[in-house]
Amino acid sequence: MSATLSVGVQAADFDVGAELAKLEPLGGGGVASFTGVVRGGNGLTALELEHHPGITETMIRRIAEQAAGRWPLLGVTAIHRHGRLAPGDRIVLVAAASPHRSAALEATAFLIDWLKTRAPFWKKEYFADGTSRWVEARAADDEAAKRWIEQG
Amino acid sequence: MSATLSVGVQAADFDVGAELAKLEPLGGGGVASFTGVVRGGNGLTALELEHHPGITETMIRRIAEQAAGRWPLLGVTAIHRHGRLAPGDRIVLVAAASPHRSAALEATAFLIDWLKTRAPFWKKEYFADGTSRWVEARAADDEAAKRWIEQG
Amino acid sequence: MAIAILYFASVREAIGHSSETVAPPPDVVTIADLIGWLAARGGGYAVAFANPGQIRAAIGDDFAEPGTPIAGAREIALFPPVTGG
Amino acid sequence: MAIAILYFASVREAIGHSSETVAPPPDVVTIADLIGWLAARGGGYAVAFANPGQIRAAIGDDFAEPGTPIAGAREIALFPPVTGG
Repeated sequence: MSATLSVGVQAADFDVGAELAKLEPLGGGGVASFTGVVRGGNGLTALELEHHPGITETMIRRIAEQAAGRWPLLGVTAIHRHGRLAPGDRIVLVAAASPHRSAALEATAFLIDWLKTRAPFWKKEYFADGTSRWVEARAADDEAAKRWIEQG
Repeated sequence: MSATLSVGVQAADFDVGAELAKLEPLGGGGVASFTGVVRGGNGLTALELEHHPGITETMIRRIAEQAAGRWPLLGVTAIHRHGRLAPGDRIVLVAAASPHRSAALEATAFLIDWLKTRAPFWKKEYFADGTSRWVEARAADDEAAKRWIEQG
Repeated sequence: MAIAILYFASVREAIGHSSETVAPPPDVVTIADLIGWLAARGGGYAVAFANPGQIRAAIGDDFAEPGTPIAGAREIALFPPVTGG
Repeated sequence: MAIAILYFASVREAIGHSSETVAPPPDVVTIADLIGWLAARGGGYAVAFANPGQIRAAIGDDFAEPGTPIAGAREIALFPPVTGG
């Protein structure tokens, strides 16, 4: 099965409905998606995402290709924003079209686990009290991504 | 965690982007979704879905409540169309918002498995050669839905 | 006792209409009795209910078993097994 | 040998700029050598590379190990471990 890949790392917001509408006509019968939104709390006022222009998109494309090789997918979309985002802003969209609903959902879970834990981004959190800090890699999230590798 | 439920059985199409946008601001950080599209092939020209006005929506609401009790969800949307649909038409949308991406994705998988196999609909297929037939319950799909009950 | 009966899918098609009001005699106590009584009308009814084990029922908005009493029911639905969406 | 060096995140902040062109001497053979050579400049560089084990690198678009030779590299990126999106 040959999958249409659509990968992007961009500052601008994305249109979830428009992105999913591109996957719906691929003939699969089902499109799964996951949209990430910047979470507030603890006085967070902004999140800044830094990326490596060459590496980040290349790596995301490589993982999307991996998903398309592992599951019978007709299309994969992965869009991640960079730059300064506020709580409530959309930050990431992953979607997969497949004739099998479990394949579409599992590929979406695989991709979002990888994007949230392994994708080449650096995140800085800004707080209402004027402080800021670089987020460190989280071991628990690493585990979630590792599950998929061990199954591979 | 109290979840906002949105359930509908309708003839009209739905706006996936607009429906997901209602779940994004609930503070969960993540929204998973599954959109079903009528699949063509074998000369299928139309699919007609019949439902019981009282029972179908009541049952879908009950399963959405069950999902909200089983996973930490902030919102659940389940919209199913009835009437005559053509290949390529959207037929069902399930979505869940949660602070945990695995909860959102698992609840979406649970709901779509149930909707595709157990929801009170009757489907008739119309073919290009003028024939038509009522679809029979499928054992394989029953198994997918049963998994969730056994885990419960 | 007047009861509204709703028919769905292949049952509706065999019978030729989607609803009617019936007044079954007192010896029609359960859903299974009702199906048997309707089948005895012959024609489309006999076709629709040729295999009573394949007929499902609901009283109001709740699914009912063959042995469920119909006393007090105002609306009963009869249909083949649901097939999912 | 002129190499473009890109700095990201906390490394960039400590050094004070996001890129520069350097010409390391011939005894700077590997990524680890490069990091040591930059750290020896002191100031923000010493801060950025105080813990070399926590520095990751890429040559062009590919991740590189501390022992990877830098010969022929035109662009090298130095950064802390990535944290996901």
